Amino acid sequence: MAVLVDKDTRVIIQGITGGQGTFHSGAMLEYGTKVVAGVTPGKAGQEVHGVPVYDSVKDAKDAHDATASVIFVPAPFAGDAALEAIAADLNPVVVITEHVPVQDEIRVIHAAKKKGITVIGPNTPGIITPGAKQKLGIMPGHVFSHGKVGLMSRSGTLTYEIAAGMTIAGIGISTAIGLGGDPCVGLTTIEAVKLFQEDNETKALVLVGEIGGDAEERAAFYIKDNYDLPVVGFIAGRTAPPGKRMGHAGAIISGSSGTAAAKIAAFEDAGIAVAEKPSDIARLLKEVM
Amino acid sequence: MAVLVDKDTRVIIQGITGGQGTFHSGAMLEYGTKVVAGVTPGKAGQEVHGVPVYDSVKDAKDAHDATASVIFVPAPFAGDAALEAIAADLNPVVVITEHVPVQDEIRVIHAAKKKGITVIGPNTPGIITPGAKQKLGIMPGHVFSHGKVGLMSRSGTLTYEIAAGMTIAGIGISTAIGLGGDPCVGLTTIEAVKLFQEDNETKALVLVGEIGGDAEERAAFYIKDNYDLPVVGFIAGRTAPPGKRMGHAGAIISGSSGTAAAKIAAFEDAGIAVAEKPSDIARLLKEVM
Amino acid sequence: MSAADNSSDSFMVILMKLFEHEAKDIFREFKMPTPPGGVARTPEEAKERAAEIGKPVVVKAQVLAGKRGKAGGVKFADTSDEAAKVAEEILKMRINDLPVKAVLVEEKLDIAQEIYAGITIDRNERKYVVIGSSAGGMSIEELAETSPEKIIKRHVDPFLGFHPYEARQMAINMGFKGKQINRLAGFFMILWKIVQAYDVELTEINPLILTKDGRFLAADARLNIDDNALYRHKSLIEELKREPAEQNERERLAAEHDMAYVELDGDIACICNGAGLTMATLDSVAHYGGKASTFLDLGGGADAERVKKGIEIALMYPKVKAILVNIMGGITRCDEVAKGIISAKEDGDLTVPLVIRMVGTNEGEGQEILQKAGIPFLRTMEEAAAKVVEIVKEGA
Amino acid sequence: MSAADNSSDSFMVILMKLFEHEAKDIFREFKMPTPPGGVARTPEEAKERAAEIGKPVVVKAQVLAGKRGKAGGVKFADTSDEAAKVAEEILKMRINDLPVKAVLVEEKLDIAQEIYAGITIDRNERKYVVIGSSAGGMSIEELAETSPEKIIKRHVDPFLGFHPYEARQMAINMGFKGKQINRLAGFFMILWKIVQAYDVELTEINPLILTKDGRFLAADARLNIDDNALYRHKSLIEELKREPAEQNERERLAAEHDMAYVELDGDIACICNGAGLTMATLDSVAHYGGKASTFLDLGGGADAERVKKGIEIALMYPKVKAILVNIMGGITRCDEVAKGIISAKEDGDLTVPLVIRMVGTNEGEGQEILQKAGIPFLRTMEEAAAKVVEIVKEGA
Repeated sequence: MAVLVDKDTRVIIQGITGGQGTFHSGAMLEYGTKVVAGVTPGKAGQEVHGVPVYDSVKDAKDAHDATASVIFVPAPFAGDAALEAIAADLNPVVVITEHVPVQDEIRVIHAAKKKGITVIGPNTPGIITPGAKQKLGIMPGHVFSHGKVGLMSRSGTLTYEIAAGMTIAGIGISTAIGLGGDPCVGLTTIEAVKLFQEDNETKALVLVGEIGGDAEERAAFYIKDNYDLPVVGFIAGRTAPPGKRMGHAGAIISGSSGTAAAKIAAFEDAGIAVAEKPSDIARLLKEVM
Repeated sequence: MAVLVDKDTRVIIQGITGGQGTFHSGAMLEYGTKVVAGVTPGKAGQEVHGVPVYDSVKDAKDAHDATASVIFVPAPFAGDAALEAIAADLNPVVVITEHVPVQDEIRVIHAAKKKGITVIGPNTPGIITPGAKQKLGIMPGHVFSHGKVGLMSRSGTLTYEIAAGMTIAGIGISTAIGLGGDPCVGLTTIEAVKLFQEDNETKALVLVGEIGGDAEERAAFYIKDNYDLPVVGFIAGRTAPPGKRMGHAGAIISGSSGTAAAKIAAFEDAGIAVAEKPSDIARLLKEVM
Repeated sequence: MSAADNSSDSFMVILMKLFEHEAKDIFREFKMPTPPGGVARTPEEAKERAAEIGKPVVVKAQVLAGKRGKAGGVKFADTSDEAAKVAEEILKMRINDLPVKAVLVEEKLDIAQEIYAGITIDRNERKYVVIGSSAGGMSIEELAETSPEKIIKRHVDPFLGFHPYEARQMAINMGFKGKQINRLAGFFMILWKIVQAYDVELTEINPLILTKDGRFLAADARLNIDDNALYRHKSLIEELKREPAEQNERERLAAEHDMAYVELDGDIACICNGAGLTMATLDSVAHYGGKASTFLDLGGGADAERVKKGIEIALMYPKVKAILVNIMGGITRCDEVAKGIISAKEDGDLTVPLVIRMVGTNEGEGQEILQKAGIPFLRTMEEAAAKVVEIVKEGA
Repeated sequence: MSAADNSSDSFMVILMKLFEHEAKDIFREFKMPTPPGGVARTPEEAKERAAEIGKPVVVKAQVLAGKRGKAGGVKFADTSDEAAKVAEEILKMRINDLPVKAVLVEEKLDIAQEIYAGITIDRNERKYVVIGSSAGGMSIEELAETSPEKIIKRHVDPFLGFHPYEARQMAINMGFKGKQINRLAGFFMILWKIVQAYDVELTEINPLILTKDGRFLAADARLNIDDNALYRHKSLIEELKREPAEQNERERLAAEHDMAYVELDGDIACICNGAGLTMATLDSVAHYGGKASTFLDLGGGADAERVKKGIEIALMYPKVKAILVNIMGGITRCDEVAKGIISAKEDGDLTVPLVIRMVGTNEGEGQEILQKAGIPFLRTMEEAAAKVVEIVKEGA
């Protein structure tokens, strides 16, 4: 078992013939991901790393019984690509693309919700289930090892940093999900917690948050009353000043909301072990598990 | 029993302070309709024929436990008024207003469908259940008598003509529904047939159609296989030329579609007794019932 | 019947169908590729247009009627002189009984394929439907009969709208490949944008031409705007400077008074209240062997003056030999109708026989007024229809 | 990280917040009532504007910062001479460290009530939310603290949109009556139209003034456009002729290279890949007693040249006393990072101490390159953070 992605996941890459799509479909195949088809309108008949390319998601899905999609198409077209994947009932739909207009994001997210489909991202490194050797995204697969900890995060490299630290400490991951760095994302922190809660294999959680919004506070509030297994939390941006976007569109303290202090307080109130530094996470996991 | 409107229906009039709204709310009250409130934004506190006026449907509904709405507001604002009634869960929503833009109609109809609400019209005389002394619309109530025949029609005065003929012949009506003269209307002919089918009191149907579209053909096709009680049909516009709008926006023969001949053929194929003239309807009803 | 919508009444005079060249102006605003060309109202202008293009041209009658090609309204010309000549011929024509007041002169395209692309409303689904076919050139109705399998349809979700991926899938299903997919999809997307922006009821590109050198171009253009939504597009209407040229005086007057008015081939004018009742009255006249000249729906709640005006308009049509007034009083009051009739009679306007049938609201008062004036009336519409047919036959 | 979006990159330099007067121009395009007035860039112009108005005026600093009133950026004037005088004062000010380059001169309103109206995005619901309050004038955050019961919110259905009846219900719930309901609702509807038309992230009218003679007017205006959607609004951007005036040279350069760059008060520049990692690195520096001067996220897959450029930009900030490069190689390759560092060093640009931590993709090759060049590196970010803090403290 794992969350959203397992050994049966069959992946379409939308935008496979672009630079990013070509590079990362190669990396996914190398890692073990079942990439069954690619989509670039007008390029049907081509192949990328031996993967056949189709003109539409529907055509690709019909030919290869695909179940999920990873989207690399440029931002102005990413919303349409996601709607196409949703219309074809692919699930999850992982939107790697950054800089997607928020109006497009809103439309995609709610179109997916109507059909019960999970959208991951946009602006996400993706999702990886090491035990199934399946990654749907751009993360370096080798830093993630198989195990029983569910990892969710709003950032990319910080996730790799933490996953690498866990691997070195001998702690493995059931599934790691990059939730995305934008203010509006599909799968929210609290929804990710609920998914992990339903997974028998996941015995503990690592919740990596950052400044901006109150997704972490909401998740903590849920965990306090509903989640009994150990949780370790980390918040990036404790020293960030208000009013400045710290790289991610979503990482901004507006007025008094979105501060690291508020998030850490919510974690502590929910009984979540809070790591001061990324390297503390593995140690805390060993303590609480 | 009756269809959509019965003795428990409690009606709001949207646009009650306008000329049409004032006149017809009076006529409705006189007939016996339970008009419990009116709505005109900005005119809360006024009364029309003793009926209190509110600023919004929500306010009116909260105060009077209303269940249905009749809309008289001018066309540019009728779509918004209907959405307001739908948001407040009123059912049915009867849109008397003519000349509503079709994009607005589409939005209203599908917003209602999502919530399982019946929209009657636009451009309808309304709906009347003589046995409950409730009319939601502009028809002259006295020409409709209580009985066991369900009547549905796309036109107004032709319906009164037929109802008056039935009354003279001693045949009463369970509920009469004006479906509306626009190309796109909420309650369709086939849906109206299904409603009457579920009503124990209705023992026969009169289906008054006109040229344009194929709503009558579809209803006939349904009746052929699914409706066992007697049906009498009439089609107006048998001598209308193609390409001309005969008064109603929806009454137009485009190319070879929408002709009276096709509709009459479909009726005959479905075993529906077809009246040549409006005055034949009462006679045919007596024959088939 | 139904509520007054004064804000849109003033626009109702215009049945808002755009001419090809007007529709193409809008298409181009939305960056749709169309053939180079321009409008001409005289042979000289046509010559200029052709000279500007500098290539063989097509000269097309600008008229709101289908099948203009079959009627001779589309001609080719290799030189600008020739363009002037064919323009002159076309500008003299009447197509479908409509005068040709302008031609569109456009570059003649080197056609590889004719395609159909359009958007209209599906009355049953109550949704827009996008339609495409790789077999364009003929009407969509002909297409539906000859090659239904070549018609690709997609209904538009009323909340989600129509998206590029759907347009591309249509192009794929229409049999297009490679770069053609995105290019053709672009036409559907532009049509959809125009539909939303202008409350369009029907828009078509037929044919949409794929040229031998691989370009897609909208060679024809049809665009009908929802009359009920014209109040949202006042600036467009002003821009088009549309004279109600296609209306005769009677139609113009009726529209001005918000009466539904249609002229027919017969000799009996039917003046009624309500569209369905008017149609049924026409049918009854036919049933008794007569032929209607006029469909005139007074609408709901007509007062005396309105009834009088309706009679006046009906009488302006030279074909009319008798009038049948058939009123089923609901909101309309029979006394008002009676007063209107008497007023028309007193003005001496009533030059043909009049048959009246009038029941419903205030029927007693109305009948009394007529009786006092010595005007007969009947109780059923069948009696009235039979009577008016009889009178006309006697008069003949 | 993530896919290249070249079409929008060129616009990313602009953080698209509109000045009050720019926002009001858009408000007026959509027919929202605003007080009569105009922009002035000199005291003389302010005098002219005031003279045109011919009544007592308010002169307001045009600056993209909140609380400008408290900072003295809003002053009243009874005469045009007085307007020139206060404009001169305001035009000399800096508010929130931003220069005041223009003032807006507007008629002083006779205020009966200050109202709040705005639309923004609810991150949790992933929906727009329309917000109104009868207690405007203060910020919505202050309002939320002082009078939460006076804040009326309505989420916008992502498929149905926001409708007049919802705006009216908000006005009713805000306590307005009679004709005020429709009038106030009109402001919400205009805001919603602007939100859709311009991909707005946040728009506010605060205060929306109800005057003693019963008019509603947008007395202030805030409008922030979604940076990611600017490619859809090129004509607006051109029209605004926005100079990136609020950016210094370093910020401009970083934006030009699509690097996330934020200047802080400390002295240690943190150059990393990934926003989360960069934030965590800043936090680690603080944990060891240091203070960061620079947040610089190179993004994903930086090559040698990009790394070198990042170091160059960081060094332009005078406060920088040391640089910490912290790379977790995923798409980014450590050998490229190493080459970039060496290249920066060879150019002689590196005028401050440099601490490097670098792991992940091609980590062996990268470390070898550094070793050959005699540049030390560390394995963990905590070691690196501790080290760079130590170096700065030693240097002090």
